[in-house]
Amino acid sequence: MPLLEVKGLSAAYGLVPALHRVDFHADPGEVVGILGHNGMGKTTLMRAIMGFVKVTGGEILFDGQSILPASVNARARAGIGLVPQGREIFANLSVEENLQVGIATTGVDIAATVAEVLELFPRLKRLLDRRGGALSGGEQQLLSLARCLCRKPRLMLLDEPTEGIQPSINDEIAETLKVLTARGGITIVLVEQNLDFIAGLAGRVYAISNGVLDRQIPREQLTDPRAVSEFMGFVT
Amino acid sequence: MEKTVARDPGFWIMLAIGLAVMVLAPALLDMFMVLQITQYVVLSVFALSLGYIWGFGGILCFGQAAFFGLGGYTFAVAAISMGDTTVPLILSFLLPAAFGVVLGYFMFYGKLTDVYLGVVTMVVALIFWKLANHTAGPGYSIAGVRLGGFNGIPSIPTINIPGQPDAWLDPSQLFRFFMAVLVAVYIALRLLIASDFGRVSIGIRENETRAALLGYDIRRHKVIVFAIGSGIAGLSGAMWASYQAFIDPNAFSMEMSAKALVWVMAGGVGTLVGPIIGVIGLQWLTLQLGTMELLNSYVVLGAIMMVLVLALPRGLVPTVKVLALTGWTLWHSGRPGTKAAPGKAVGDD
Amino acid sequence: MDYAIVVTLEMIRAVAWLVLLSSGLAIIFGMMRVINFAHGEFLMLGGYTVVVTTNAGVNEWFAILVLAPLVVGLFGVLVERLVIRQLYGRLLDSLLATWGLSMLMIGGVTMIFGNTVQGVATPFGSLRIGGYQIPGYNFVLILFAALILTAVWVVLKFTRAGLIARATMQNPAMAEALGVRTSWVYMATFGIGSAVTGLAGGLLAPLTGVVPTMGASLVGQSFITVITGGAAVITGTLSSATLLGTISQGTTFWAGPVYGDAALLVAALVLLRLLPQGITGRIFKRSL
Amino acid sequence: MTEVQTPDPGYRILRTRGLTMRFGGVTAVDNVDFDLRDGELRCLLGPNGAGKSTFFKCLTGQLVPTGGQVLFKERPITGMNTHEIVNQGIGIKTQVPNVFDGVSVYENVRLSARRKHTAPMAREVAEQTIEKCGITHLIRREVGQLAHGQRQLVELAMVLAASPELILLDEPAAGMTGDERDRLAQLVLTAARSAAVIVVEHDMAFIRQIAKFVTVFNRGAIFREAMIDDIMRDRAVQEIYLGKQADAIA
Amino acid sequence: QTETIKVGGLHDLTGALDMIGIPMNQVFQLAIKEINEAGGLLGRQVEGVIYDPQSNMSLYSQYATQMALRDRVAVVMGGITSASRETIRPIFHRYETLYFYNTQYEGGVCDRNEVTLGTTPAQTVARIIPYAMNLYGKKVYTVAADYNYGHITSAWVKRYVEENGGEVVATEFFPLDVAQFGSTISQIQAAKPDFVCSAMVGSSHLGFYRQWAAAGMKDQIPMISTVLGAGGNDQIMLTPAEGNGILSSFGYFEAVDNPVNKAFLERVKAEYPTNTPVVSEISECTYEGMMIWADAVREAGSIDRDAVRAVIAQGKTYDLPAGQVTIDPQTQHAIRDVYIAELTDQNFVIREAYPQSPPLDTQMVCDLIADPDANVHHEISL
Ligand SMILES: Nc1ncnc2c1ncn2[C@@H]1O[C@H](COP(=O)(O)OP(=O)(O)OP(=O)(O)O)[C@@H](O)[C@H]1O
Ligand SMILES: Nc1ncnc2c1ncn2[C@@H]1O[C@H](COP(=O)(O)OP(=O)(O)OP(=O)(O)O)[C@@H](O)[C@H]1O
Ligand SMILES: [Mg+2]
Ligand SMILES: [Mg+2]
Repeated sequence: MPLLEVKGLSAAYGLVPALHRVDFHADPGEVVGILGHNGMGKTTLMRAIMGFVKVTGGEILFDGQSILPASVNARARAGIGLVPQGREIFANLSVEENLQVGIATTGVDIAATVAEVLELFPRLKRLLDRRGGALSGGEQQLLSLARCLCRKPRLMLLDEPTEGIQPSINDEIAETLKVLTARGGITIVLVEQNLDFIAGLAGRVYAISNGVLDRQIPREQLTDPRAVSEFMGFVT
Repeated sequence: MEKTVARDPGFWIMLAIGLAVMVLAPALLDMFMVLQITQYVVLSVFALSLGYIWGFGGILCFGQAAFFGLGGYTFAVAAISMGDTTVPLILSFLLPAAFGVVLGYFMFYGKLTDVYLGVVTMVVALIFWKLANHTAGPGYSIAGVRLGGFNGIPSIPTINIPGQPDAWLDPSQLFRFFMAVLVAVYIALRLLIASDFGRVSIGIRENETRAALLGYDIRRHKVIVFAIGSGIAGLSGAMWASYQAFIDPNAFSMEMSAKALVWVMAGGVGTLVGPIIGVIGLQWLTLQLGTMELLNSYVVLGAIMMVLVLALPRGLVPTVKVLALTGWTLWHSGRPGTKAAPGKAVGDD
Repeated sequence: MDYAIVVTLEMIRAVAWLVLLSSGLAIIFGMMRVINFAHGEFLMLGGYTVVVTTNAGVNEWFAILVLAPLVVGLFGVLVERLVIRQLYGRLLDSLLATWGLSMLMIGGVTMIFGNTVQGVATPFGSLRIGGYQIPGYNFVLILFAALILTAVWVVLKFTRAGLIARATMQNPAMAEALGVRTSWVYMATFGIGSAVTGLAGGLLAPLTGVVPTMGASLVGQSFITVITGGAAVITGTLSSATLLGTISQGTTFWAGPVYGDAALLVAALVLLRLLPQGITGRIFKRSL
Repeated sequence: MTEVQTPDPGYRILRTRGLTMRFGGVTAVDNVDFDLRDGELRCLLGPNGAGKSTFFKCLTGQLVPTGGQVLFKERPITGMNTHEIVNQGIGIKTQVPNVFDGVSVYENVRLSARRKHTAPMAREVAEQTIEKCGITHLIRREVGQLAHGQRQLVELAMVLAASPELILLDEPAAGMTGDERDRLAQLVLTAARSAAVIVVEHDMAFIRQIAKFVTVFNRGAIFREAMIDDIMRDRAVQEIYLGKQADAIA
Repeated sequence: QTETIKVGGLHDLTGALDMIGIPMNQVFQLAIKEINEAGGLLGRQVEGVIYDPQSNMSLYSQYATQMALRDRVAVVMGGITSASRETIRPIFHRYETLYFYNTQYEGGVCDRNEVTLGTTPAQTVARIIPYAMNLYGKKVYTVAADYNYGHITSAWVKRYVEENGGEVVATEFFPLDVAQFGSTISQIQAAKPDFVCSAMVGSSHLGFYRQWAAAGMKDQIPMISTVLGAGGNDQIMLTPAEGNGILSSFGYFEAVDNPVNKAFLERVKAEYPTNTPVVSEISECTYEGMMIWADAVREAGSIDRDAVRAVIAQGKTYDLPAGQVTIDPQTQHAIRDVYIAELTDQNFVIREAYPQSPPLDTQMVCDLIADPDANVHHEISL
């Protein structure tokens, strides 16, 4: 059974539609990639799954159960984690506190969990006392990823996670995510512009265009930007 | 491409309504009603002053009454000691505007923003209020005019024809004059907002960093916006003093500042018509509640305010606009979501 | 000498007074960025709870320490559910709605209890210091101001509740996405802030008596104290209350209450000019 | 000011001398001497937290450096207000887009153009720049409602519309797909014909399209300055920054 | 069906002064009811037009205009603070509507359109100061509300204290919203006066009495007040422990012992069995105002302002709950009995009476017989 199943999902901002009958699924341990030009609805899709965007039609099943009626926090507690575009760091909390927020009330061993995640992001270790808002762009992006991982989500929604991160760390992140998914514990829906990154991780990759997600891009084509562009539709 | 004032039908409609009321009201209504709407007119000018700096300059002032009161007291003292009201009326614009410059310099060059700015303005108004209340003793007089503390200054002259101190305006002339002031302020603000200066103000309201990065001196700009609002508030204070024939420290009160906020909010921030509608609606209501002594008027007014905020969060005018727009779109496109073809890019318009 | 002691005690009492007036507001505003304009009426409600129940025969201390916070806290929860809930992130709307609430409360209390309710006696008698006598109750005020601050400090420091509340305040959507039930957080914060306010109102009742309109003159002071303090609830409130309290009380002794009040306002003005984010916006930044 | 016209090798549109920015114990920019020739296109690389954005902020007066000097067109601008500096001819696209959310794309760009041009000219310049950036179809949209990449382009258009002499671009390609990135590279190259440009970017595909001379920051200081190919081959740079990317190129 | 005669009542029913305005309004309505039950006036029923100015001067001005121009009332009772009176007095003067001001105040109004029934300092302060000095001693500490009334009253206090050979050691003024009095209480202790004279006003200032008692001062330094008990309810907001022993002076207390008053209080009680108002001078004078006006209308046979005014200016004497009241034609103020009373368990017990005291202060500055067109409020210089 797929962990996440999106069926005929439509969403709109007010009267302006943004997603049209989107269908896809993600099996446990799988990484599903989504590519698309600016403004095509990638972020909207992620936010709709998380529960931030009003859904006008269709169904979202998580673990076989509809999550449409559930609130955002309920979805999060069910095991969905979001690394949003724009990072959304708690600017006035320290880095350490940012990491703690999601697990503060869960009863897990906070210190141990944070330490465990920090092993994956050594760069953050010496920044623990710094105010979240004072971090550089890339540092914030790392923090955002780490913060999500602290909750040990079963499904991660990553919205351009490599944006602003230096190349070498990108590689490390890719490795880390690969390990995590390989263990089978984590399933990922990945929105990404960095073709290398997505090619290295994703099993299946879809193209989204104007809110319509209907084309799967064969893996072997991913190394060729021209071909990818063709799938996504050229920029007008 | 750009909306100019001259091409906006809303502007002409407002102007027509304003002029029609100005000409017709005194002829059609009894004296009491004329006095009544005179009051709305005066307070509308006050509401516009806040509506401008808040809605179009992003400056949230919790103490707009500071300027209202300052204008009122300036007018009272000057008019009583001079006899003629023309110069006092001008002073009541200039002095508060000058004070607005000073206070604005203090605040904006000190990088105050947000609630902190609100509280500073509120504190300034409170200081005025305290001081004005403290002037009951015989020692407090300016140019021979006793400030009178809590009781305020009585017997303030009505506006007279310039140069003829004895030619006082009768109630309907006074109404027409005030209405003319309101219309003039409205037109001036509309033009100002549509000018480049006004657009920069809006830019600053939206994102100060970017405005500065485009090379606009946001501090100076804000001081100017603030001073204009202060001057208009002062002018309305003078009109108020002359209309009521007295001024007391209540003109500086937190209630007065808060009322201005409520009018603007109820009518809609970011519009100029909104504040005026806010004044008329809420003042009328207050009056009605005082007339029926059935229920405690606080209860009713409080409840109405809460309902207003919850039901019309954006204020009356913007809500009506949005409703009208939505209705129009629906009517044109049939049921929402079905007609817009999926292939058409979102936002391709 | 005696006089110096009396003056010093009065100053400490003035600081305690400001702390009591503003702690609840500081929690609500500092945590949630909601300006509770009805704060003065929450104090009033606390006062009424004490006066009405005491006159009905309830033990005065029980009324002050248990009933007042309970009643006002529950009332706060109710208000949060019905009104504030819709208005998070909309500073001004919440200000307006709570302003409406404030009028509603004044009117409502007037309709129920009328304008006059007999006051309650101030417990504890008086204390002699040389040629002077001061109310022993002053020490109660000082004690409770200290207790409230300590309690809030303990909660914020040693429980995760503070962290969650601050995160929620900064970015509710993201907090939600991290599994935080933000609506509970809001409700609890508002309820606790209200309860603290209720306690303060209860404590003030024996000193000033209660009337429906008493809130109006209190809300300004508390608001200014909170804003001057800046973002941090405890250090902010404490530092600004100390500064403003001593300045205003010192001036009161020296030149009379009008100047005392004015000095408080001017001090707040100057402070905000120098520290545009309030005291804890610049100093003690990382404190609670 | 006559020597401005001559391609005098001594003339630098931008110089920093000993530029330093400390935040408490953190030294984000550390004693940087940076020179930029008129009309040059320079790429600025460096690990996360190396101090690139902070460096930009010091140049534009958003931060007042704790030490050192910035000279723009040979005149010191250190300690001036942002708008004064910007008015000398600097335009910046910030890392997190700074745009006017509540108004239309057109109005955003026009406000920028208006700084330099008369009202009718500004209108024209705005429309042209919007066209150039490929967002004409969004021209009436409210910027606050746009997708991330679209906002990036709006901001870029705002920078270009003021035709500054020095353009600072902080991660302009973030969140752009392949062909969008290609077009952006063309835009940057065009802009570089009439202005000096500094680009900060982590997207190596993009850097490869535009870069010639490159400066690498590390821990707040200049780490290397060399042509792009040399940088890519530099072991130390690979170590601290590029990782496996270098192999891909080599 | 004849038209009713409209009479206006303008009292604060909400807002800061409602605790004073509500009882005034209750008595006002009772007076109308009594007049109607006695057959009305000139064969017509009397109808009250009541607005609530909400303790807000703008609304005062608003409603005064409305009463005069739209409702065309025959007479208006109302106004509490001097500020409200000075707001509406010119309006009624301008629109020729007879006006009764029924509140104790600082004196000095000179306006033939206004009948003023409340006591002035020359009637009360002049009595209570020597009385208290006699009892307690010659050193006086004055605390007063910081507005016209407080300033003028404390000036009168000083004058009468000095006239009687005493000394005012200090006079302190408090804004109406001050609620903390710790520093003042310490300063009073330092000054060691023989008694304290309070002209504190409003609900915040009640805290003064409370904190005074909490500091244990009540049994050490006696207190008199020129205003406690004016509004009616303040004395019952103080517990006996806080209030007992304070002396006060007015033209009326509920304890006034005459049959007219007894009957009057019984009618008040019958009319308002649940929320019975505490009748104080200010409410009783409102009742007086209605009765005097009704009498004048009957005698004039008309509600025309000038006719009624002519009758009132004759200087008749009336038997009213407060005792005998005469309208002084020179000032149109009341010449009346004045009482000194002591607050005892939330009731005032009369200690002394001064029959037929004239408003000497206003008489010094005002002569409506000589100058019938006067329309001023004199600040009486001492
Ligand atoms: N709050 C909003 N209100 C109205 N329209 C919106 C809103 N947010 C996004 N849109 C529109 O919805 C469409 C899809 O936006 P979305 O953010 O999902 O794009 P995206 O694929 O994530 O783009 P990018 O790569 O730039 O991040 C865009 O056309 C955008 O303008
Ligand atoms: N206000 C501040 N207070 C404390 N440290 C700060 C502050 N601003 C920046 N820093 C630190 O200075 C360092 C440089 O930050 P900067 O934003 O310049 O990096 P950057 O080179 O732009 O990195 P990136 O590529 O990730 O955007 C970072 O480690 C950051 O945490
Ligand atoms: Mg996106
Ligand atoms: Mg950066």
